[in-house]
Amino acid sequence: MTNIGLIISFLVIGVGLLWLFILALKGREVDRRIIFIFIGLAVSVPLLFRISFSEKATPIVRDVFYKIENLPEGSNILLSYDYGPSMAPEVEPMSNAFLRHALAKNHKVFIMCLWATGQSLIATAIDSIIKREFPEKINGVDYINIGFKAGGQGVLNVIITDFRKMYLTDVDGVNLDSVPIFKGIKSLKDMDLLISIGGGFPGVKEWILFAGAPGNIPTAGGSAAVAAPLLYPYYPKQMVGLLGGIKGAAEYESELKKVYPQFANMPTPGIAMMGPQTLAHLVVMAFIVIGNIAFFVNRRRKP
Amino acid sequence: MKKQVPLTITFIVGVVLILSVFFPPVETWGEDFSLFFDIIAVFAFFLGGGNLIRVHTERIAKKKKDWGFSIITILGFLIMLAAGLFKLWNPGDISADVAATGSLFQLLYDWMFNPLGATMYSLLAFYVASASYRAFRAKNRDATILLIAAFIILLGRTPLGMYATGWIPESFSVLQIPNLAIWVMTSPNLAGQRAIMIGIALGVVAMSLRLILGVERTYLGMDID
Amino acid sequence: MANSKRISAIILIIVIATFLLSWIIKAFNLEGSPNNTGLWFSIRDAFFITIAAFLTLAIFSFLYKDNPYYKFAEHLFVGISAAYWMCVGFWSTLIGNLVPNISSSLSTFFRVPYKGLHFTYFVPLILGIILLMRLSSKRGWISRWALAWIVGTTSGLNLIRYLRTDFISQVSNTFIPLLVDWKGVGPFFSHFSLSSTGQFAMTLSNWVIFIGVFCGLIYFFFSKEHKGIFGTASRVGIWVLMITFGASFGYTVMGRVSLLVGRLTYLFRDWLGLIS
Amino acid sequence: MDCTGKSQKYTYIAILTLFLSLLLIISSANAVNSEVLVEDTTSAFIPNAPTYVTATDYKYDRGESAIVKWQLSSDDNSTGKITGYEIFRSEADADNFVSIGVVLPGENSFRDKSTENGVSYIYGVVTLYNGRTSQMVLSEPITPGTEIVNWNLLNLFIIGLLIAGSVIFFITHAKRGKKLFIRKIAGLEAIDEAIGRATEMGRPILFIPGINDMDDVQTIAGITLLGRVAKVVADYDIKINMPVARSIVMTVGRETIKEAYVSAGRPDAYSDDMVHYITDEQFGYVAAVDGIMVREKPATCFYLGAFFAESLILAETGNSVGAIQIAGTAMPAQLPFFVAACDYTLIGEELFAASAYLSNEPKQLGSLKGQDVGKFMAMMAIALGVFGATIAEAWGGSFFIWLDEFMHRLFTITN
Repeated sequence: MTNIGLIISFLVIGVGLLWLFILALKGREVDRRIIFIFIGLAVSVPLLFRISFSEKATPIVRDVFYKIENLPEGSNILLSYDYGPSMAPEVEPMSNAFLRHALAKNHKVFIMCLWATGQSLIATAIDSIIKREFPEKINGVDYINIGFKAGGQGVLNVIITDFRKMYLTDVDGVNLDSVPIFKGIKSLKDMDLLISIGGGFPGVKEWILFAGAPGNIPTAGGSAAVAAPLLYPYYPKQMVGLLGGIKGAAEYESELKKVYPQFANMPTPGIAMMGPQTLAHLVVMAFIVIGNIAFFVNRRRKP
Repeated sequence: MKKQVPLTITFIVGVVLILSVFFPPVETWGEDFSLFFDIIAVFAFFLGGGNLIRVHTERIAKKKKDWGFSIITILGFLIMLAAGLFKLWNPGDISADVAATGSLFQLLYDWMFNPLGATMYSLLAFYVASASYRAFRAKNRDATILLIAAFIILLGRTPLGMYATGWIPESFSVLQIPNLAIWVMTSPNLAGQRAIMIGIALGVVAMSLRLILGVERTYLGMDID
Repeated sequence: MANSKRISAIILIIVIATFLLSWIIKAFNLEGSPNNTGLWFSIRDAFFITIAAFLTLAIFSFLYKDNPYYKFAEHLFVGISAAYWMCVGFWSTLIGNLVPNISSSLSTFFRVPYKGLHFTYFVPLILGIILLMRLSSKRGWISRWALAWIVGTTSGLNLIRYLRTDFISQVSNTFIPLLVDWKGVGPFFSHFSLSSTGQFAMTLSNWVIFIGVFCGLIYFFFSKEHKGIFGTASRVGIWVLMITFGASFGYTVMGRVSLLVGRLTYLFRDWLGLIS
Repeated sequence: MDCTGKSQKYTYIAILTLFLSLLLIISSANAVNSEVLVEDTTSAFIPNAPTYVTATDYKYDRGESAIVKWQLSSDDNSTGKITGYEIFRSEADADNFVSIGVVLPGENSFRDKSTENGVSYIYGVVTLYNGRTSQMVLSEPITPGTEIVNWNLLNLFIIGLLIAGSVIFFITHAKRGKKLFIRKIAGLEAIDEAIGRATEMGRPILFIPGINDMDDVQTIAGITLLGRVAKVVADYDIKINMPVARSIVMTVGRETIKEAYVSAGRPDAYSDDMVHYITDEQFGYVAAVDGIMVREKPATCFYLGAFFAESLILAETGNSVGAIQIAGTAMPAQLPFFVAACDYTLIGEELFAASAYLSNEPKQLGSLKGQDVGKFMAMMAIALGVFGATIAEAWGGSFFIWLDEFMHRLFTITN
């Protein structure tokens, strides 16, 4: 199925690019909406024919994976869902992969968010992953959802020294003092790894600036592609590793499936999206080349 | 009076938060001041909502352009507010998670807020494509370097790069596109981002200092007129 | 003028018709599917799935031109998102942090653990109410007291954190050796290789980072004319910055495209059921 | 070389010597409190408990953590007989030892992060070998307390003082009317050329101050540059169109342009609808501005301020109507698009430098110069650090190893 799809995709895209190239050479103005239809097709066709490629993890992704993998069982991992609908398609595969990996390693997972929209995302994640794939995990013992607090860096500046001053209860109103998972946890410094998933403000950068660096706590990130390049200067000293964009999610998913056979048939949205992603990249690159060739040809024609 | 009080508040809060780093006894104050900031931040959400209602009711009252759609904004706002404040259809009791599965709040998020927000930003994919075709030109040396680096990353960040240059032997593996992309990210990109980061950090330090010392007052003068 | 009104009326009818049609088909489709959860839920979920699909198409219609359907969807989004943030903020921070410290009766009503009366918590309460006064143009000026607290906290927190992690740590991260595991010129050339983990690649990488950061800072240095050596250094600086912008450009294109892939996946899979 | 240049050189040298002399004091302070632990190795016999367990209050905190140290159990060697150490804690008077942590073999310290300020504790350490434990060795009771000053952060304080001091110094220096030298900003020439093109072609100028409000520094810089554009617009009576997304930016923009017309002696030529408010919503605003561009076909477009995802759409439409485009923003994510699509782009701090250069406002000039001192310090430190690291790595030599270590310790914050 997929190789027929591959041929059709390349055919559709190839013919379209050729036509656009001829138009550009003639210096004809191409209406913006024709290009919109074109990129719409370039993404839909590979999607409908389910084209996918294999992925291999790069060092900056592997460092996060093996940080979670090598932590002794039952370590404390904090996941912060700092994103909203505008970034969900890119970073949700990451948060699902982190959640599955941490639970498969029997780590204790503390879930919170600095974006209000994170609260709905966590509720969906707990339902679709923890309750369905890890029924044996108990809320309050193996994982806990403490939800949203307003203030962004203001929240981090409090919980870095005192969790209970900021979070009196979990998201369902259960007092933290009566929850086993929180016994002996005084502040963020009791966490073995902080993972912030997001890409806006507050996001991975604020977690490093206001929690990871001052508290000397290992911090990893899963960020939208837009924000990934800005975080590289922190790697590897202030930031253990980073998953950048859907490619980062796909690499992490492929590593997870390689190391954990039980995840052989888990949904891998990251890898599934890389097919259309690749062809769309090809189209964007072709557009730049065509545009520039036409630019130079027309410039030589006009004095 | 109108300016002195805010300037002193900014000075005291700023200085306490700076001292809380260097003097452990002041740390408790630092935590409290941050906590108060978090609570005020929620009132800022309420201010945003209130502003929205004020602007749209005014637009309806004065029948300004597109006043019909302001009704949709207010309706959407009130329905969502009711769903959230009264926890309609929420399986749990009053202390349950406002976004508990099955609640109207979560349904409106999943089926209205999420698609609207996601689609709004996905429009940009179309604009990136049309800008790539019509606007990104190698006009000068700088733009040429930019576009070449962009090409390496675009190719390297997809499996295409591996297929195209997978055959290069290990002893020349730097030239394989994916490794080249990794090298671009961890060397020149890292250096450029670090130079920008140091510049921005100094800018933030200078601007924060001006705000705390009251040298910078534009945020006060905004609504005097 | 009349016929454009008629065309838009026809379009509206078509939209409503397709909406109902899609709703009914989806309802049957959900009813027939193995894990259906009863008729009422199938109808309700079918309604919601169709609403989400039509709102997605309404936003996409902006690509053709700004039209009433886009305005409807965009105004709905503005209203819903403002109320969403208000509700989550209200329950999490007002009820979760303010109430337990100022009133026991409210704490029992909202079932939050009462922490005892702390008068200091009246400071954010009063400042918060003052902030809301900004809505009234007459006494709006007092809202600046609350703004002052916000600006003071942000500046106080930012000053030290940015200085520590974005200035000092970035400088110490750049203390890197320009000759990586150097054993002399002989061995350097004897087992010279271009492998990505080889000595040459690592050494070149350190050189590029050192020169890139140093020249990047020179480019943003405003106290000396960019002439002579200084001029060439700042030109090297701008070249490194251009590579940095090229990398960001590549990543941004990737990010935007995956958002579109996400939305089209919803339309093809959840709504139309074309892919599993 | 005017006199200010010479006096400036002396200020740098003064700051540099101050910087170096203070550093020597810091390094000695840091060197004092790093203890060195002597390791003792005795002959292996039946595994027994670690020896000489000591507990000390963790320095510079609010008494919330203590450090437990011990000498490795004599059989903790490569044979791997033991599986680790377990640390117990009990309050001084009560005898209820509770386990607070397990560490791997070979480790000889553990930090207990949840002690109460003022309560005295006794710590015990045992050696573990597959389930069974040796007898417990106790430490002296200690009471974690609050220290007044966190001396670990002395280098952060000194460097912060130097940068803050130079910013304040230059702001007061500028306030007293002294002239501060700023190099020529290439972007300003590009702005003048772009305005010149509009006068030649007699087509309007489009000015967009970003979509943020006046509380954003980038918008302030955009309005300052508007002042320069408005001056030329007033002199040559070019049509200017400034659609805005914030009502306060509209009022400030109108004042700036009216002032330019008044100082050009033609107050009557100014009209309020040169600057008009459209909508606060990002995409609605961009759609409207696109409409204006296509209709009016401006000769020159200025995008100076805070921009987000809509920068792409503006630059593309401006390109399609054949306008010269000058952009300026400090948003790192949007710079690539402006650089690739516009004729000239003021990158990050150049926007603020141009605004300081034009406005000659003491706080902008002074803070720019103060930041330059910070950059100068960063450049010197990086050069020194890299020099030390390279020589120490390649050829060794005690001085260079000390220099490398010293620079690392100076620019690393341990708390």
